[in-house]
Amino acid sequence: MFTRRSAGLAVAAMFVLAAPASAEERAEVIHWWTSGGESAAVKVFADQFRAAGGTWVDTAIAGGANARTAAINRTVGGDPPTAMQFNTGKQFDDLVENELLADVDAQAAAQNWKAILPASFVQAVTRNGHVYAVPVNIHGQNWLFYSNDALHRADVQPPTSWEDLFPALDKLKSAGLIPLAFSGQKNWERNLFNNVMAGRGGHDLFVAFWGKRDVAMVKGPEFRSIVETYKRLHDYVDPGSPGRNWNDATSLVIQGKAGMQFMGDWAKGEFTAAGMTPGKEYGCTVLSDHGMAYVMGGDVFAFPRLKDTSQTKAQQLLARVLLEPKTQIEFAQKKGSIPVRLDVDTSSLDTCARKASGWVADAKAQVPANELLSPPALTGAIEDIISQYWNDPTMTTDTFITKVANTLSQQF
Amino acid sequence: MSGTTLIPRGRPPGKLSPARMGLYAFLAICALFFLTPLYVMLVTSLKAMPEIRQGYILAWPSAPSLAAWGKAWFSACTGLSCNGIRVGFVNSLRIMVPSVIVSITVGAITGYALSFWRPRGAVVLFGVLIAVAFIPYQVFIYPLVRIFSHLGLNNSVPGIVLIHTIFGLPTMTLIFRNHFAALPEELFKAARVDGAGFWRIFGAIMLPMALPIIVVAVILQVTGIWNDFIFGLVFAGRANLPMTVQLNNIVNSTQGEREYNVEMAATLLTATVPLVVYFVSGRWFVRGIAAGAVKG
Amino acid sequence: MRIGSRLAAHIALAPALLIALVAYCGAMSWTIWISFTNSRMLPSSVFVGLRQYSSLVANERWQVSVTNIAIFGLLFISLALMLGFLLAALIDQRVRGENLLRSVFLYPFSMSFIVTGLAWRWLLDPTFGIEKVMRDLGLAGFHFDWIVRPERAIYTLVAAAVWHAAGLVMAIMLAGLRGVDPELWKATRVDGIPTWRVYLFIIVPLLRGSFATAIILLATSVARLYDLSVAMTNGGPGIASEVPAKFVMDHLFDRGNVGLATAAATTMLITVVAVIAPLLYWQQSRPGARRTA
Amino acid sequence: MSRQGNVSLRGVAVAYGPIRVFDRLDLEVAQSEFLVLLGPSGCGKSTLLNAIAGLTEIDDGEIWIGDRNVTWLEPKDRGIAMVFQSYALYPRMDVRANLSFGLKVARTPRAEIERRVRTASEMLQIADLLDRRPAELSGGQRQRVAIGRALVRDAGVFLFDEPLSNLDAQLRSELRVEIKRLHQRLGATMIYVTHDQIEALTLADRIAVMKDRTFQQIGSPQEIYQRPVNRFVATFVGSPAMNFVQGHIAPTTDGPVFRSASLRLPLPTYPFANASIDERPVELGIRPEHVIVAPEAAHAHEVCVEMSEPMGSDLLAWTRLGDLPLSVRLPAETKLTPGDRLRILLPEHRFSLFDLASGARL
Repeated sequence: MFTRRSAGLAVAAMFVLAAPASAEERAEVIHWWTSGGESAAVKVFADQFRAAGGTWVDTAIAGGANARTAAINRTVGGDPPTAMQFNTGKQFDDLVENELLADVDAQAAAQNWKAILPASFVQAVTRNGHVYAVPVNIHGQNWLFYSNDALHRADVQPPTSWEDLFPALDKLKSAGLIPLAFSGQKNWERNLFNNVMAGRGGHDLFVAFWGKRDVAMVKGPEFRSIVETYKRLHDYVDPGSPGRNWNDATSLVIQGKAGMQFMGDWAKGEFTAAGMTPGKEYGCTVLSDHGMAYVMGGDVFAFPRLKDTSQTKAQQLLARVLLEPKTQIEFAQKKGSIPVRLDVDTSSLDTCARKASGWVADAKAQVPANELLSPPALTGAIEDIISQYWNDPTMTTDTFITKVANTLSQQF
Repeated sequence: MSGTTLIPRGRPPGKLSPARMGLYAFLAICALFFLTPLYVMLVTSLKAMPEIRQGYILAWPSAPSLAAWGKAWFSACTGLSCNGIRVGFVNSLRIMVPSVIVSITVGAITGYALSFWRPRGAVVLFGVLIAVAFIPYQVFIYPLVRIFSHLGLNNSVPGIVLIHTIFGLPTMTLIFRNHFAALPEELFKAARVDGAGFWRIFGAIMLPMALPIIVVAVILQVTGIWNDFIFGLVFAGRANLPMTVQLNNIVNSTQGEREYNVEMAATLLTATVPLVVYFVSGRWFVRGIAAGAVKG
Repeated sequence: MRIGSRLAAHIALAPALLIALVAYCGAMSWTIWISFTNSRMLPSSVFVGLRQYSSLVANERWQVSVTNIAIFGLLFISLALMLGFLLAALIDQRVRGENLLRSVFLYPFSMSFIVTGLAWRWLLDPTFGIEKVMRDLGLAGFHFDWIVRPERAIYTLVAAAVWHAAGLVMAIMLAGLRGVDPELWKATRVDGIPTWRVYLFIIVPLLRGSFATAIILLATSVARLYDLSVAMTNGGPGIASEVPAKFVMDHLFDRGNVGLATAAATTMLITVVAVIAPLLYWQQSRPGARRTA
Repeated sequence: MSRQGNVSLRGVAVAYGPIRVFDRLDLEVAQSEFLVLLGPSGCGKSTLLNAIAGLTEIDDGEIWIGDRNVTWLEPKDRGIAMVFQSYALYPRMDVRANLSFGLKVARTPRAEIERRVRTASEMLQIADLLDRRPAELSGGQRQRVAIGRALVRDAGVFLFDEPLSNLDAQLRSELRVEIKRLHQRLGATMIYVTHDQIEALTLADRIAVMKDRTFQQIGSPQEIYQRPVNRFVATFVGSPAMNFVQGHIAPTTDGPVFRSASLRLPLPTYPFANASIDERPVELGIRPEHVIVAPEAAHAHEVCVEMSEPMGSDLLAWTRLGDLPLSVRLPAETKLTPGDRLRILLPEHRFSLFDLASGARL
């Protein structure tokens, strides 16, 4: 028998999607993939789910915080969606603690996740021995994109290490270009800091910072040099950078007004929209001092605990479909990410993604992203300090380090 | 008491003295200041993306095109579906019309009861209403979600109408109370001697006198409710999502590529309804305020 | 019989009372209660006393937010009042195209800041906004980069907010001006008082009701200031243009720090009540504030 | 609807919160009587009227109209009609609707409404205004409509709350006569609040003078005018105001004598309220029109004219008696120039003596 709510959903599904109202495996999915490219990507999931006999009811809400808020509100309010998107990491910790999520242990066992997914990602969705979410993709967060044209004009070779970077930036500057395209919003300021920390400090230092909150490390010389490197980058951004959207910064690279940009692999979407191909008009690389340190984040779907068994079935079906090889590769192509499954054929992806898929398979080349290591509250508090440091020319490195150390030792 | 005449002050229009030329010049500069953002939005919506990337925000488009408008209305992706922002248009109307009516009705009655009848505790109630007017309402969302789901009001048009009533109440009560408080109390006494009771006085005497202020209330509420995004998202339910949710999906994507021309077109399209209400009722708006909203 | 009318008044107030009790007071007490717990993304019931408040007070971003809202509130309210009143007074001089001008000044109020904020950011952006336009016009030394300067960014928010609200003030003032007794104008003209003095010393005091309504409306939007800060500067550069409502929102939703967010919200609530309660009390205790049967 | 009209206030008390407005007021108004509540603004007269109307809640005591205790009745059930200072016409209704609103509320049959509206509008000469809105009427017309609205109620008691204060002088006297005529014609009880002593004196059967929320004196206009019970009533009623001289009263063998710096007036026949007269500071009052000009009289006082004001019907001379200012009312045709001297008599039976400390009449 239908509850009134599910009847309502069925009506909604008919109106919105004109899809057959199969009560059996209908899944309402809340996610924040709303732009054209993202939309094409999520369509892969929907199509595959439909092909497997389910009905995908799409609830797209732009802005991660908006979508998560809506999903959590509904879950707590007793009207959960079938599945909801999170960033891989600690965003759903509280839901697990409050026993609001269903585990997907069976699925993980059936598909043998330990063998096919990066270990850090399996760990990122596991709480107390149970698996609570399905990772669907990997986004590299510390790419350096550069305009071949701009570099050529400034007579610069693409940098391959942090040592190379500064001379290259100087040359770009003297050529009258914006050396580093930057979007001065808090999260990108933090992301740039993470890029420096991963690139110069490597995996252990990165984890010591965000994961272990190692105050002693923060007060040490290595961290100080990272902080100084970060601040040094400020000399190479243009005065218009504060407040700029990331895609406007990318746009500067696309037009050849700026030389390079540190950004996650989603920036490829902007290049693609402008008709550019990686390896041709623009290049991509990851700078790292200690072997490869590829910062990996991504997206997962979590499944609220439900009373309705037909919905539980839909959840199981969806969980399976999301990780199927065909789904994985098609989704990654559209999204600009890389498949979370290590055993799929990545030859159809672009050059940047192909580069990355090698690192993804190599545990030593990886750094878990910020979100995997620290709860949002801590991330946010640190982000405020980073942003202040970046923007306030009077704030000394000592002050910064003291503030960071204090915040890390607080309770979150 | 009624029939506020709206006669402009000052000298009749004559020949242009230097002072008047200065006046017109100043007004023109102000108008320019007010119109610039609209102009930027308009020309951006008529440009293609490569031209926008050039960064000449004030330049007239080299090849003006309504493509972005078409895309915004018909085919922009807002998630899995790519049907533009028109999807939520009807929903927005379905939410707005009853919300405007109910919130204004409750606000008018509350303002009336508080101004003339002053039952015990009225000050406290009014104080709470004013305090709420100053608090960011997002703060209330979480507990209200819990309350609403207990009451089974989640995800329904009545639910979202109630939400708009709840959050419109402070402002609506305030303007109606101020309006009624500015009316002579003797009018109310006369009606009581004539034997009219609470509802009769409201319906036969006060409400007809409040017509202009009702227009003001309608304008304020239409704008507020039409532009609301967060309440619609959280309380309306996915079958009733308003247009602004689609707009937000086009505008607010975190990692997706952005099409500013489509965003601007979508914004202008979304703003059409309140804009039309403004331009049509601008005269009434001023008159409505003149009739007493400002007194008290 | 008398009970009848009083009953009707109470019945009429029942919806408002219910809303106030359940929605407002309920939600507010919940908020206050949660601010004493260690709630993160979801509310918890672990009581931690004033811990959230002590970390709030120590929080630099909160301090900046409070300073900012004070600066913003003061400047925004006074500038919006001044510009709105000036526009109203000028429009009132029998200008041609009054209807059009009025609509032009009023239209910003109908638009949400989600995207108008972006248009503003572009205009103020030193690389392709007004600064660039002026330089392209030959003013090579023209400098206008307030939006990217931490100590100036808050003023650009004021500018955009004034743009948004001045039209509303204008409408309120215009209505007030047209309620002024025509005899008064004749009198001042006979007395030969300069127009600006008439406006400043006679009209402004006459319109104190209009000013009060405008100030209340503007003040509520100051306390709730959120969208504008998000759309224009996102609180930046750094934390230079952060505001309290944004602090609450970010910690409530994005950062999953409900405890700290509710502590901030409670602090805002207490501030508002502390300002309003004496005002209401004063208004109520004035002679003439009568209770009718 | 009851047409009984005697009104009785019994120990009425009104309080706003902790502030006592009235404490135990008693008042009896007889059937068909015209009672004026007279006093300066803020003396509580309007509040009292509102209490009678049922528009203000009373905290203690009882109000009776006719043989009914109306203390807890709604205004409409008290058998009263009321006219307000600001007219309080319903702005969105035309005159006809204004007049008939109360009757409609009371579900009076249509024909009866029609009849009463016609009668009232003819009586007040507003029949040709029935289709106009209040905004289209002059002040005088508005007040006529307001009175008409009270008329149609066919009430036993009419309450007027300063109905003429917003009108200019000419309209005021015109309507004053109109109200008086209505009273005679209808025979209804009327309670009329004003701060204008002329209205009070011309209209009232009885005047209740109020100050500081208490009755100072209740009596016929004659009594109020001739024998004010205290200095306040004496000053408030009468225009131009009564003359006052400060001095002492002392019992002598020839009877009581009033003495001031420049005056010595024996008071052999003054009707003292209290038989035993002891020496005390007093004020002696005499109205300008009670001063007698007597050029031939033996014991006359001589006064010096400082200024004269022709009032049309008579002439007011501002004079000095020694160093005391004294106004004297004279026939209009009297010719006076400043500096003229007049011989006057101060008739003892016109005196009012007030205790200097308490202001009470002796």
